Amino acid sequence: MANEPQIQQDDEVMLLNMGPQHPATHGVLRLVLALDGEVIRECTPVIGYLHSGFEKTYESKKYQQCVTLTDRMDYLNPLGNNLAFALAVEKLLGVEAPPRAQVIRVLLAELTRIQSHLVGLGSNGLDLGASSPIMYAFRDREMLLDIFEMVSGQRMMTSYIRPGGLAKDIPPGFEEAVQRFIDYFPEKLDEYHGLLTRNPIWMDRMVGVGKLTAEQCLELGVTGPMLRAAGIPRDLRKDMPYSGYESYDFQVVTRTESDCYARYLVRMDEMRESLKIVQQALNRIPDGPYVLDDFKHAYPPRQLISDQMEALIHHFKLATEGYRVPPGEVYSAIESPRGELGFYIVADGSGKPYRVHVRTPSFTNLQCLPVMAKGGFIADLVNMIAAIDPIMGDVDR
Amino acid sequence: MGVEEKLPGSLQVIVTKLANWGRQGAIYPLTSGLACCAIEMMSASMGRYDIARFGSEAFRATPRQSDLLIVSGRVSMKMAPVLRRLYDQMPDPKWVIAMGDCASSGGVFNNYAILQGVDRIIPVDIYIPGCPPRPEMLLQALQTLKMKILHEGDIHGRI
Amino acid sequence: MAASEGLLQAVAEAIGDGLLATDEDRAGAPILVVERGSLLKVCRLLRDGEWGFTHLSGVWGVDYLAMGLEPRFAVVYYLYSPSLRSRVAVKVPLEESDPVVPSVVEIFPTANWHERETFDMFGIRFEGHPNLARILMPDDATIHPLRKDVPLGGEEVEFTHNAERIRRQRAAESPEVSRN
Amino acid sequence: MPAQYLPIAVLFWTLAAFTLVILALTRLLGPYHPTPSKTIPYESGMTPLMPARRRFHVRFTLVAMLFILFDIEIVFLYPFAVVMRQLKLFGLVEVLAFVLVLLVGYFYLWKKGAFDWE
Repeated sequence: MANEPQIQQDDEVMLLNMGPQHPATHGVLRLVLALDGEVIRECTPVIGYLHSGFEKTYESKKYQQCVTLTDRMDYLNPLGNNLAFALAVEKLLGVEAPPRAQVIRVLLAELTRIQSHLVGLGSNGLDLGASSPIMYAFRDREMLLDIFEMVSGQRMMTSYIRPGGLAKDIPPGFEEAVQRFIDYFPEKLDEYHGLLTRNPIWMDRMVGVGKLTAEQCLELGVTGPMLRAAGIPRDLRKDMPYSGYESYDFQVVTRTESDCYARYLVRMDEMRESLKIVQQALNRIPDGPYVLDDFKHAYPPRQLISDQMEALIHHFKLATEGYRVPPGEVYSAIESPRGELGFYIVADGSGKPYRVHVRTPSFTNLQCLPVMAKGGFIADLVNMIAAIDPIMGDVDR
Repeated sequence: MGVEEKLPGSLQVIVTKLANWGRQGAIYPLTSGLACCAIEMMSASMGRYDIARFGSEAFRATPRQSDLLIVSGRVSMKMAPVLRRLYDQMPDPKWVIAMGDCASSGGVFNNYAILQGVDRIIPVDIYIPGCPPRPEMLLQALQTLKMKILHEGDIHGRI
Repeated sequence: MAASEGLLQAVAEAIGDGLLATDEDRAGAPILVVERGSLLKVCRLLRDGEWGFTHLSGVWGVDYLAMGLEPRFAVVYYLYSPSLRSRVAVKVPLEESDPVVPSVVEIFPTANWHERETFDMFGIRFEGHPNLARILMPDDATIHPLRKDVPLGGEEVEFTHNAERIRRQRAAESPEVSRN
Repeated sequence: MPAQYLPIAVLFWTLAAFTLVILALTRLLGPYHPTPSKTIPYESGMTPLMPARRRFHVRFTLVAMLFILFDIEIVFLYPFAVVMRQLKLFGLVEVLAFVLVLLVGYFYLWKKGAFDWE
């Protein structure tokens, strides 16, 4: 098979599958390892075990139906995926979401980033045998899932951010719930620091493991926390701001050692920065419409349909054939918890996208695993995978 | 399956009931998270929903030690033979829960890449709707499975 | 984008008639439609030139069959310049008869898996790629799914009116699933 | 004389009986349907690329032997520790001689390079 590492078959090397079903591969990733005792000579990732034909399915769905598909790609960053798709379609339509929607989008995208890092941190600890961090991480994550459920009715697959604005307005009690989380979370972060950061076993297993030089990261097109851990302050929220990010003040967290420990610390500090953004966003949620109210892109509210003929026509058009997007193509990317998440959409003027390609961060970041793993031990391979934090739905699309 | 086959007449019914009662006490699931439902499966085994109350918190890494295969996520065509092999490598008695729409029927993905329902390749005991199903639904599925095991008849179907 | 005027002239000088057309995508990034012979030269120019397009976001293909555009396939390269904070796209139109394009793995090593995925999805071959094999589809797959002439696949959905027929068909085709 | 060793015999026989009974029970009562696909070795869901029975580097056996050697040494120290008070100076000298002998072996191994892994 083309995927087996091409090495000469001397008796010293053993080929082993760290296969699709493995507790430490964060999903259905398969690694074909050429082992010399415990040292990894060659590590070849084989992916595709969760290939779900997203890009082909997009082509047969209307624009508003595609939103529900975007949730299922990077299932730890549903709102981020919705936001990336919504921004791309809005650029095609040449419209902007109303200010209220933009602020709420930033707020929810940052909460999703915290939630995604919590799962990444928890499973990183679980991979290395520390089974308590994941318990604490999921306890805090449940509070975030309650907020998402309050906003959209669904814990994970929210489909809440749609082209043109939001699905519904935020319910009463949303601000208090977010404020409660903002006051509650920083001390929990310190709890994680106390639990893990200075823990001798944790440092022995993480410091100096999976080193990548900055040039290797740039060459392999790595983006996100892994690149920032190599000392390169590249963050799309700062470089190419979208949805109003330029008006929030937050730091781009970087380290220089570029090993697993640095990536862990970057993710921990990023959660603190996200919390600052959430606080600023919460303080400035403006009033006004939560969606473009020309009803060409979003369903008009229920009560308007009964008494306004025009709203009824819009509703009927949207329900049957969806809104038409003028022909053209666009590539717009956001900063997902794993890196640059970009949607490339070609529109042919009909109600369905002609071609949607998603540039996902995990797919590209996973390419540096063979470079990192060569010469290391199997035990270190486990926490290199956790440091890349790949989501297989993101990789295999 | 096992001791029940070897015993004569009415004694077999009693022993089967006893065996069923023993088997449903602690069902060890296999750690095989496929996609989004796996994250909800993890939430179900964490503090808030706590699958440990039903004896299933020990997610075994290998099929050799697990009794229950929770198919949590969409099964792609590339993953189908692997899943069948995992199911075969589990010792008897074994059960399967198809968690979520994608495992039960292909769900949102009616296309070339996804197996339209995992019951095409392995016999499924419990189907859970939802995308992803809430952790409580997974716990209720576990309860239903326990009821099913309790009333599982011996090979002569006398329960 | 301020950079685009200087950029277009420089590229036009560098490859002359290799630059077939220029366009712009809805986010304002210029699109250079380039003939495949001068692709590598353009990529090197963009990367090492004064604009510093050092980050290749990705490589993917587009099949224009249903849109009726003449050169059926196109391979799209999106480059990003951290210093200018702007993007540029390079598009290489390919005939259906020989969808082959030189591989840019030497210039941008990140393109390795992207090109394998484009080959897997479209059947576009990349000359000089170290290990051009399928990456997402099963290895014994024969179709290139993202081509417009390949159907979406999947099955007819069962409703009350056709459930009976479909179940009979399926029972006939696939045997009962054995427990062991 | 044999009465003194009775407890050891009882211990040995109960252990042997206990294991044999367990093995017999599982063999008799447990369901046993070895289908071909069930008996192939488990390798994360894939068919194994290479048979697991392979020749390994000698250093693995070396480490195992050295471990057993020094582990038995520690086991002998346990009974000594129990009666250390009664044995007074004589016991101490005795055990030091014992440890010294093993220490010589330890340094010999160290110099021969048995401990460095590459």
